[in-house]
Amino acid sequence: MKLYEISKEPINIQDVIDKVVQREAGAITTFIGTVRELTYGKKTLFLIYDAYEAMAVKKLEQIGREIEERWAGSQVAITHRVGRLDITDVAVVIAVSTPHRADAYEANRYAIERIKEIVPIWKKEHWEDGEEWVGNQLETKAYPSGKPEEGDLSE
Amino acid sequence: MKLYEISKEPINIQDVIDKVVQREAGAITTFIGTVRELTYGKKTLFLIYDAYEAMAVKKLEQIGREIEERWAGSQVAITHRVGRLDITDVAVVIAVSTPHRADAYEANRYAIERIKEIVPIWKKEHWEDGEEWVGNQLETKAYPSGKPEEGDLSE
Amino acid sequence: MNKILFFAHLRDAVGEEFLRLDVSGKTVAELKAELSEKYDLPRMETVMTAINEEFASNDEVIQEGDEIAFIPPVSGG
Amino acid sequence: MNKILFFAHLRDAVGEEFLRLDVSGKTVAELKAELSEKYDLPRMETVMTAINEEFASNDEVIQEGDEIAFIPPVSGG
Repeated sequence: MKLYEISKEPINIQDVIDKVVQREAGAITTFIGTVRELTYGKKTLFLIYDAYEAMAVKKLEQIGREIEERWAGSQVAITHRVGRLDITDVAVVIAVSTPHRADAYEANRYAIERIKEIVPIWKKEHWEDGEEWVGNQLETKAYPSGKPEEGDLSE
Repeated sequence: MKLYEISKEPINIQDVIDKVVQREAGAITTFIGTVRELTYGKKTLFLIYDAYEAMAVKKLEQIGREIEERWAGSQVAITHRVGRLDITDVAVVIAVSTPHRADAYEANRYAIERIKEIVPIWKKEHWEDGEEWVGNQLETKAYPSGKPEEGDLSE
Repeated sequence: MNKILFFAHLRDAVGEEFLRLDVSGKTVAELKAELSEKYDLPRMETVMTAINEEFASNDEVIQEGDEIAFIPPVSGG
Repeated sequence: MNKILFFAHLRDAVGEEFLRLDVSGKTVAELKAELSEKYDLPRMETVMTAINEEFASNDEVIQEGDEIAFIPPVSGG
Protein backbone atom coordinates (compact mmCIF):
# COMPACT_ATOMS: atom_id res chain seq x y z
CA MET A 1 0.00 0.00 0.00
CA LYS A 2 1.45 3.36 -1.03
CA LEU A 3 0.66 6.06 1.50
CA TYR A 4 2.00 8.90 -0.67
CA GLU A 5 1.03 9.05 -4.30
CA ILE A 6 0.95 11.24 -7.37
CA SER A 7 -2.02 10.13 -9.48
CA LYS A 8 -2.94 10.70 -13.10
CA GLU A 9 -6.44 9.32 -12.40
CA PRO A 10 -9.24 10.85 -10.31
CA ILE A 11 -8.61 10.30 -6.61
CA ASN A 12 -10.86 7.90 -4.71
CA ILE A 13 -11.27 9.68 -1.38
CA GLN A 14 -12.41 6.58 0.52
CA ASP A 15 -9.26 4.72 -0.58
CA VAL A 16 -7.07 7.43 0.96
CA ILE A 17 -9.10 7.36 4.19
CA ASP A 18 -8.86 3.56 4.38
CA LYS A 19 -5.06 3.81 4.53
CA VAL A 20 -5.12 5.61 7.89
CA VAL A 21 -7.81 3.61 9.71
CA GLN A 22 -6.36 2.23 12.94
CA ARG A 23 -7.84 0.68 16.09
CA GLU A 24 -6.06 3.29 18.22
CA ALA A 25 -7.57 6.24 16.32
CA GLY A 26 -10.71 8.06 17.41
CA ALA A 27 -10.48 10.75 14.76
CA ILE A 28 -9.71 10.99 11.07
CA THR A 29 -9.60 14.34 9.30
CA THR A 30 -9.40 14.77 5.58
CA PHE A 31 -8.53 17.81 3.55
CA ILE A 32 -9.85 17.77 0.00
CA GLY A 33 -8.52 20.50 -2.26
CA THR A 34 -10.93 21.22 -5.10
CA VAL A 35 -10.68 23.42 -8.16
CA ARG A 36 -12.47 26.70 -7.41
CA GLU A 37 -14.12 28.63 -10.21
CA LEU A 38 -13.34 32.15 -8.99
CA THR A 39 -10.05 33.46 -7.61
CA TYR A 40 -10.06 37.18 -6.82
CA GLY A 41 -13.00 37.55 -9.17
CA LYS A 42 -11.25 35.92 -12.12
CA LYS A 43 -12.95 32.92 -13.69
CA THR A 44 -10.91 29.74 -14.06
CA LEU A 45 -11.88 27.39 -16.90
CA PHE A 46 -9.64 24.49 -15.91
CA LEU A 47 -6.22 23.75 -14.40
CA ILE A 48 -3.25 21.64 -15.39
CA TYR A 49 -1.17 20.20 -12.55
CA ASP A 50 2.35 18.98 -13.24
CA ALA A 51 4.78 17.35 -10.82
CA TYR A 52 8.41 16.29 -10.52
CA GLU A 53 6.91 13.00 -9.59
CA ALA A 54 9.74 11.05 -7.94
CA MET A 55 10.78 14.00 -5.79
CA ALA A 56 7.18 14.94 -5.01
CA VAL A 57 6.55 11.48 -3.55
CA LYS A 58 9.73 11.78 -1.45
CA LYS A 59 8.65 15.19 -0.13
CA LEU A 60 5.17 13.89 0.72
CA GLU A 61 6.86 11.05 2.60
CA GLN A 62 8.98 13.60 4.44
CA ILE A 63 5.88 15.54 5.46
CA GLY A 64 4.34 12.30 6.73
CA ARG A 65 7.44 11.57 8.83
CA GLU A 66 7.41 15.10 10.26
CA ILE A 67 3.78 14.66 11.30
CA GLU A 68 4.27 11.23 12.82
CA GLU A 69 7.15 12.60 14.89
CA ARG A 70 5.21 15.66 16.06
CA TRP A 71 1.81 14.12 16.74
CA ALA A 72 2.11 10.83 18.63
CA GLY A 73 0.11 7.96 17.21
CA SER A 74 -0.76 9.77 14.00
CA GLN A 75 -0.95 8.07 10.63
CA VAL A 76 -0.92 9.98 7.31
CA ALA A 77 -1.79 9.33 3.66
CA ILE A 78 -1.68 11.87 0.83
CA THR A 79 -2.57 11.60 -2.85
CA HIS A 80 -2.06 14.51 -5.25
CA ARG A 81 -3.57 14.52 -8.71
CA VAL A 82 -1.77 15.66 -11.87
CA GLY A 83 -3.08 16.42 -15.35
CA ARG A 84 -6.12 18.41 -16.39
CA LEU A 85 -8.70 19.24 -13.70
CA ASP A 86 -12.06 20.91 -14.15
CA ILE A 87 -14.00 23.04 -11.66
CA THR A 88 -14.87 21.04 -8.47
CA ASP A 89 -12.40 18.25 -9.39
CA VAL A 90 -10.27 16.99 -6.51
CA ALA A 91 -6.60 18.04 -6.66
CA VAL A 92 -5.37 16.64 -3.35
CA VAL A 93 -6.61 14.44 -0.52
CA ILE A 94 -4.86 14.43 2.85
CA ALA A 95 -6.04 11.93 5.47
CA VAL A 96 -4.71 11.96 9.03
CA SER A 97 -5.78 9.70 11.89
CA THR A 98 -4.91 10.33 15.53
CA PRO A 99 -6.09 9.03 18.89
CA HIS A 100 -7.68 12.41 19.79
CA ARG A 101 -9.43 14.93 17.60
CA ALA A 102 -7.51 18.16 18.21
CA ASP A 103 -4.36 16.55 16.82
CA ALA A 104 -6.15 15.31 13.71
CA TYR A 105 -7.08 18.88 12.74
CA GLU A 106 -3.68 20.39 13.53
CA ALA A 107 -1.63 17.68 11.85
CA ASN A 108 -3.80 17.82 8.74
CA ARG A 109 -3.45 21.59 8.51
CA TYR A 110 0.30 21.22 8.85
CA ALA A 111 0.35 18.82 5.91
CA ILE A 112 -1.37 21.18 3.45
CA GLU A 113 0.81 24.12 4.48
CA ARG A 114 3.96 22.02 3.97
CA ILE A 115 2.75 20.79 0.58
CA LYS A 116 2.49 24.40 -0.51
CA GLU A 117 6.09 24.99 0.61
CA ILE A 118 8.20 22.03 -0.44
CA VAL A 119 6.44 19.58 -2.75
CA PRO A 120 7.42 20.07 -6.43
CA ILE A 121 3.97 20.34 -7.99
CA TRP A 122 2.81 23.23 -10.14
CA LYS A 123 -0.52 24.37 -11.46
CA LYS A 124 -1.26 26.24 -14.65
CA GLU A 125 -4.43 28.30 -14.59
CA HIS A 126 -6.45 28.54 -17.77
CA TRP A 127 -8.76 31.54 -18.04
CA GLU A 128 -10.88 32.78 -20.92
CA ASP A 129 -8.18 35.27 -21.86
CA GLY A 130 -4.99 33.28 -21.26
CA GLU A 131 -3.05 30.86 -19.16
CA GLU A 132 -0.21 31.02 -16.64
CA TRP A 133 1.85 28.86 -14.32
CA VAL A 134 1.01 29.91 -10.78
CA GLY A 135 3.93 30.50 -8.43
CA ASN A 136 3.64 30.84 -4.72
CA GLN A 137 0.36 32.60 -4.12
CA LEU A 138 1.68 36.10 -3.68
CA GLU A 139 4.65 35.83 -6.05
CA THR A 140 6.73 37.43 -3.35
CA LYS A 141 8.98 34.65 -2.13
CA ALA A 142 12.59 34.51 -3.29
CA TYR A 143 15.15 31.83 -2.50
CA PRO A 144 18.49 33.65 -2.38
CA SER A 145 20.41 30.51 -1.39
CA GLY A 146 18.72 28.47 -4.11
CA LYS A 147 16.85 26.21 -1.69
CA PRO A 148 14.18 26.62 0.98
CA GLU A 149 15.46 28.50 4.02
CA GLU A 150 15.32 27.05 7.52
CA GLY A 151 12.19 29.05 8.17
CA ASP A 152 10.57 27.46 5.14
CA LEU A 153 11.60 23.92 5.87
CA SER A 154 10.77 23.75 9.56
CA GLU A 155 7.45 25.33 10.33
CA MET B 1 -31.12 15.97 -0.10
CA LYS B 2 -30.90 15.91 3.68
CA LEU B 3 -27.81 17.73 4.92
CA TYR B 4 -28.26 16.64 8.55
CA GLU B 5 -29.04 13.04 9.31
CA ILE B 6 -29.18 10.42 12.02
CA SER B 7 -28.49 7.06 10.39
CA LYS B 8 -29.07 3.50 11.52
CA GLU B 9 -26.94 2.24 8.61
CA PRO B 10 -23.17 2.58 8.09
CA ILE B 11 -22.31 6.07 6.83
CA ASN B 12 -21.09 6.45 3.26
CA ILE B 13 -18.42 9.14 3.64
CA GLN B 14 -18.38 10.09 -0.04
CA ASP B 15 -22.14 10.74 0.07
CA VAL B 16 -21.66 13.27 2.87
CA ILE B 17 -18.81 14.96 1.00
CA ASP B 18 -20.88 15.17 -2.19
CA LYS B 19 -23.47 17.27 -0.35
CA VAL B 20 -21.03 20.16 0.17
CA VAL B 21 -19.30 20.26 -3.22
CA GLN B 22 -19.69 23.74 -4.71
CA ARG B 23 -18.03 25.62 -7.57
CA GLU B 24 -17.05 28.43 -5.19
CA ALA B 25 -15.23 26.08 -2.78
CA GLY B 26 -11.51 25.42 -2.91
CA ALA B 27 -11.42 23.34 0.24
CA ILE B 28 -13.47 20.60 1.84
CA THR B 29 -12.59 19.23 5.24
CA THR B 30 -14.12 16.16 6.78
CA PHE B 31 -14.06 14.95 10.35
CA ILE B 32 -14.65 11.24 10.75
CA GLY B 33 -15.18 10.08 14.32
CA THR B 34 -14.26 6.41 14.69
CA VAL B 35 -14.63 3.97 17.57
CA ARG B 36 -11.28 3.76 19.36
CA GLU B 37 -10.28 0.56 21.11
CA LEU B 38 -8.49 2.08 24.10
CA THR B 39 -9.61 5.01 26.26
CA TYR B 40 -7.33 5.78 29.19
CA GLY B 41 -5.98 2.24 28.91
CA LYS B 42 -9.41 0.58 29.14
CA LYS B 43 -10.41 -1.71 26.28
CA THR B 44 -13.72 -1.03 24.55
CA LEU B 45 -15.45 -4.03 22.94
CA PHE B 46 -18.18 -2.08 21.18
CA LEU B 47 -20.44 0.97 21.59
CA ILE B 48 -24.14 1.63 21.37
CA TYR B 49 -25.21 5.09 20.23
CA ASP B 50 -28.72 6.30 20.93
CA ALA B 51 -30.32 9.60 19.91
CA TYR B 52 -33.40 11.73 20.51
CA GLU B 53 -33.62 11.65 16.77
CA ALA B 54 -36.00 14.49 15.86
CA MET B 55 -34.29 16.93 18.21
CA ALA B 56 -30.81 15.74 17.22
CA VAL B 57 -31.52 16.59 13.58
CA LYS B 58 -32.79 20.04 14.62
CA LYS B 59 -29.66 20.68 16.68
CA LEU B 60 -27.40 19.57 13.80
CA GLU B 61 -29.31 22.00 11.56
CA GLN B 62 -28.74 24.74 14.15
CA ILE B 63 -25.00 24.04 14.14
CA GLY B 64 -25.01 24.24 10.34
CA ARG B 65 -26.75 27.62 10.48
CA GLU B 66 -24.28 28.90 13.06
CA ILE B 67 -21.38 27.90 10.80
CA GLU B 68 -22.87 29.37 7.65
CA GLU B 69 -23.37 32.67 9.49
CA ARG B 70 -19.84 32.74 10.91
CA TRP B 71 -17.86 31.52 7.91
CA ALA B 72 -18.96 33.21 4.69
CA GLY B 73 -19.59 30.89 1.77
CA SER B 74 -19.41 27.73 3.87
CA GLN B 75 -21.63 24.71 3.30
CA VAL B 76 -22.09 21.95 5.90
CA ALA B 77 -23.37 18.37 6.02
CA ILE B 78 -23.37 16.07 9.05
CA THR B 79 -24.45 12.46 9.48
CA HIS B 80 -24.35 10.73 12.88
CA ARG B 81 -24.73 6.99 13.22
CA VAL B 82 -26.83 5.27 15.88
CA GLY B 83 -26.98 1.63 16.97
CA ARG B 84 -24.15 -0.81 17.65
CA LEU B 85 -20.66 0.18 16.46
CA ASP B 86 -17.51 -1.92 16.55
CA ILE B 87 -13.91 -0.75 16.80
CA THR B 88 -12.93 1.47 13.80
CA ASP B 89 -16.59 1.91 12.76
CA VAL B 90 -17.56 5.45 11.78
CA ALA B 91 -19.78 7.25 14.32
CA VAL B 92 -19.98 10.68 12.71
CA VAL B 93 -18.98 12.41 9.49
CA ILE B 94 -18.83 16.20 9.26
CA ALA B 95 -18.11 17.76 5.87
CA VAL B 96 -17.52 21.49 5.44
CA SER B 97 -16.66 23.31 2.23
CA THR B 98 -15.41 26.89 2.09
CA PRO B 99 -13.76 29.12 -0.50
CA HIS B 100 -10.44 29.13 1.44
CA ARG B 101 -8.80 26.40 3.44
CA ALA B 102 -8.26 28.00 6.86
CA ASP B 103 -12.02 28.42 7.27
CA ALA B 104 -12.69 24.80 6.32
CA TYR B 105 -10.58 23.57 9.25
CA GLU B 106 -11.95 26.05 11.79
CA ALA B 107 -15.59 25.62 10.85
CA ASN B 108 -15.28 21.84 10.93
CA ARG B 109 -13.66 21.92 14.37
CA TYR B 110 -16.46 24.16 15.59
CA ALA B 111 -19.03 21.61 14.40
CA ILE B 112 -17.61 18.68 16.37
CA GLU B 113 -17.23 20.74 19.54
CA ARG B 114 -20.85 21.90 19.26
CA ILE B 115 -22.08 18.35 18.65
CA LYS B 116 -20.49 17.36 21.94
CA GLU B 117 -22.32 20.20 23.69
CA ILE B 118 -25.88 20.36 22.39
CA VAL B 119 -26.86 17.39 20.21
CA PRO B 120 -28.93 14.79 22.10
CA ILE B 121 -26.91 11.67 21.28
CA TRP B 122 -25.49 9.28 23.86
CA LYS B 123 -23.04 6.44 23.76
CA LYS B 124 -22.90 3.38 25.95
CA GLU B 125 -19.46 1.84 26.29
CA HIS B 126 -19.22 -1.93 26.54
CA TRP B 127 -16.07 -3.29 28.17
CA GLU B 128 -15.12 -6.81 29.14
CA ASP B 129 -16.22 -6.16 32.71
CA GLY B 130 -19.33 -4.05 32.23
CA GLU B 131 -21.12 -1.28 30.39
CA GLU B 132 -22.03 2.33 31.06
CA TRP B 133 -23.67 5.35 29.45
CA VAL B 134 -20.98 7.95 28.95
CA GLY B 135 -21.83 11.46 30.09
CA ASN B 136 -19.83 14.51 29.14
CA GLN B 137 -16.25 13.34 29.08
CA LEU B 138 -15.24 14.48 32.54
CA GLU B 139 -18.61 14.01 34.24
CA THR B 140 -18.12 17.40 35.77
CA LYS B 141 -20.65 19.60 34.02
CA ALA B 142 -23.87 20.48 35.81
CA TYR B 143 -26.82 22.42 34.43
CA PRO B 144 -28.26 24.28 37.40
CA SER B 145 -30.90 26.04 35.28
CA GLY B 146 -31.89 22.81 33.58
CA LYS B 147 -30.62 23.85 30.15
CA PRO B 148 -27.31 24.76 28.55
CA GLU B 149 -25.97 28.07 29.82
CA GLU B 150 -25.11 30.96 27.53
CA GLY B 151 -21.47 29.95 27.69
CA ASP B 152 -22.41 26.48 26.50
CA LEU B 153 -24.69 27.54 23.71
CA SER B 154 -22.57 30.24 22.16
CA GLU B 155 -18.97 29.11 21.85
CA MET C 1 -51.83 14.65 28.28
CA ASN C 2 -48.03 14.82 27.91
CA LYS C 3 -45.40 12.45 26.59
CA ILE C 4 -42.28 12.35 28.73
CA LEU C 5 -39.15 10.85 27.14
CA PHE C 6 -36.13 9.34 28.86
CA PHE C 7 -32.69 8.62 27.44
CA ALA C 8 -29.44 6.88 28.35
CA HIS C 9 -29.11 6.11 32.08
CA LEU C 10 -32.48 7.73 32.84
CA ARG C 11 -34.22 5.27 30.55
CA ASP C 12 -32.52 2.41 32.38
CA ALA C 13 -33.62 3.87 35.74
CA VAL C 14 -37.25 4.49 34.72
CA GLY C 15 -37.46 1.23 32.79
CA GLU C 16 -39.47 2.88 30.00
CA GLU C 17 -38.65 4.85 26.87
CA PHE C 18 -41.47 7.25 27.71
CA LEU C 19 -44.40 7.82 30.03
CA ARG C 20 -47.80 9.40 29.29
CA LEU C 21 -48.84 11.68 32.13
CA ASP C 22 -50.86 14.84 32.44
CA VAL C 23 -48.34 17.30 33.84
CA SER C 24 -49.61 20.55 32.30
CA GLY C 25 -49.42 23.51 34.65
CA LYS C 26 -46.33 22.18 36.42
CA THR C 27 -42.92 23.74 35.93
CA VAL C 28 -40.05 21.70 34.55
CA ALA C 29 -38.42 21.83 38.00
CA GLU C 30 -41.55 20.43 39.67
CA LEU C 31 -41.81 17.58 37.19
CA LYS C 32 -38.11 16.81 37.55
CA ALA C 33 -38.42 16.68 41.35
CA GLU C 34 -41.46 14.40 41.23
CA LEU C 35 -39.95 11.94 38.79
CA SER C 36 -36.61 12.06 40.50
CA GLU C 37 -38.18 11.00 43.77
CA LYS C 38 -40.52 8.40 42.27
CA TYR C 39 -37.83 6.62 40.21
CA ASP C 40 -34.81 7.51 42.32
CA LEU C 41 -33.15 9.16 39.32
CA PRO C 42 -29.41 9.82 39.67
CA ARG C 43 -27.48 13.04 38.94
CA MET C 44 -30.54 15.11 37.97
CA GLU C 45 -28.51 18.33 38.38
CA THR C 46 -26.64 17.34 35.19
CA VAL C 47 -29.81 16.64 33.22
CA MET C 48 -31.18 19.17 30.73
CA THR C 49 -34.82 19.32 29.65
CA ALA C 50 -36.37 19.83 26.25
CA ILE C 51 -39.94 20.88 25.56
CA ASN C 52 -41.08 20.09 22.02
CA GLU C 53 -37.49 19.37 20.93
CA GLU C 54 -36.04 22.66 22.20
CA PHE C 55 -34.05 23.20 25.39
CA ALA C 56 -36.16 24.65 28.21
CA SER C 57 -35.42 26.24 31.59
CA ASN C 58 -36.36 24.73 34.92
CA ASP C 59 -38.93 27.50 35.48
CA GLU C 60 -40.80 26.97 32.22
CA VAL C 61 -44.45 25.91 32.65
CA ILE C 62 -45.56 22.80 30.79
CA GLN C 63 -48.57 23.16 28.50
CA GLU C 64 -51.18 20.59 27.50
CA GLY C 65 -49.79 18.40 24.72
CA ASP C 66 -46.12 19.39 25.23
CA GLU C 67 -43.55 16.65 24.65
CA ILE C 68 -41.00 16.69 27.46
CA ALA C 69 -37.58 15.05 27.17
CA PHE C 70 -34.91 14.67 29.82
CA ILE C 71 -31.47 15.05 28.27
CA PRO C 72 -28.53 13.66 30.26
CA PRO C 73 -25.08 15.01 29.35
CA VAL C 74 -24.64 14.19 25.67
CA SER C 75 -21.79 12.06 24.34
CA GLY C 76 -22.13 11.96 20.60
CA GLY C 77 -19.34 12.60 18.10
CA MET D 1 26.83 13.30 -18.17
CA ASN D 2 23.99 14.99 -16.29
CA LYS D 3 20.27 15.19 -16.83
CA ILE D 4 18.84 18.65 -16.18
CA LEU D 5 15.09 18.91 -15.66
CA PHE D 6 12.83 21.94 -16.13
CA PHE D 7 9.31 22.50 -14.83
CA ALA D 8 6.43 24.95 -15.19
CA HIS D 9 7.41 28.28 -16.77
CA LEU D 10 11.06 27.20 -17.07
CA ARG D 11 10.05 24.28 -19.25
CA ASP D 12 8.12 26.67 -21.49
CA ALA D 13 11.15 28.98 -21.67
CA VAL D 14 13.70 26.24 -22.45
CA GLY D 15 11.31 24.41 -24.74
CA GLU D 16 12.43 21.01 -23.41
CA GLU D 17 11.48 18.81 -20.47
CA PHE D 18 15.17 18.11 -19.88
CA LEU D 19 18.64 18.55 -21.33
CA ARG D 20 21.59 16.18 -21.23
CA LEU D 21 24.80 18.11 -20.54
CA ASP D 22 28.05 17.36 -18.79
CA VAL D 23 28.09 19.94 -16.00
CA SER D 24 30.03 18.04 -13.32
CA GLY D 25 32.46 20.19 -11.42
CA LYS D 26 30.27 23.28 -11.69
CA THR D 27 28.35 24.70 -8.76
CA VAL D 28 24.59 24.99 -8.86
CA ALA D 29 24.99 28.79 -9.05
CA GLU D 30 27.30 28.54 -12.06
CA LEU D 31 24.92 26.22 -13.91
CA LYS D 32 21.96 28.46 -13.08
CA ALA D 33 23.77 31.53 -14.40
CA GLU D 34 24.79 29.78 -17.62
CA LEU D 35 21.33 28.44 -18.39
CA SER D 36 19.67 31.65 -17.32
CA GLU D 37 21.75 33.58 -19.87
CA LYS D 38 21.45 31.04 -22.66
CA TYR D 39 17.66 30.64 -22.42
CA ASP D 40 16.82 34.05 -20.97
CA LEU D 41 15.13 32.38 -17.98
CA PRO D 42 12.88 34.65 -15.91
CA ARG D 43 12.79 35.11 -12.12
CA MET D 44 15.70 32.74 -11.38
CA GLU D 45 16.06 34.22 -7.88
CA THR D 46 12.79 32.47 -6.99
CA VAL D 47 13.89 29.11 -8.40
CA MET D 48 15.12 26.33 -6.13
CA THR D 49 17.37 23.50 -7.24
CA ALA D 50 17.29 19.80 -6.50
CA ILE D 51 20.16 17.37 -6.96
CA ASN D 52 19.04 13.75 -7.11
CA GLU D 53 15.57 14.68 -5.87
CA GLU D 54 16.74 16.59 -2.79
CA PHE D 55 16.95 20.37 -2.37
CA ALA D 56 20.51 21.68 -2.87
CA SER D 57 22.26 25.00 -2.15
CA ASN D 58 23.63 27.31 -4.80
CA ASP D 59 27.19 26.49 -3.68
CA GLU D 60 26.86 22.72 -4.01
CA VAL D 61 29.18 21.15 -6.61
CA ILE D 62 27.56 18.92 -9.21
CA GLN D 63 28.95 15.40 -9.56
CA GLU D 64 29.11 13.12 -12.60
CA GLY D 65 25.73 11.43 -13.07
CA ASP D 66 23.79 13.83 -10.81
CA GLU D 67 20.23 14.61 -11.87
CA ILE D 68 19.60 18.33 -11.54
CA ALA D 69 16.12 19.85 -11.39
CA PHE D 70 15.11 23.50 -11.32
CA ILE D 71 12.10 24.01 -9.06
CA PRO D 72 10.10 27.20 -9.54
CA PRO D 73 7.86 28.28 -6.63
CA VAL D 74 5.52 25.35 -6.09
CA SER D 75 1.74 25.65 -6.31
CA GLY D 76 0.30 22.26 -5.45
CA GLY D 77 -2.47 21.59 -2.96
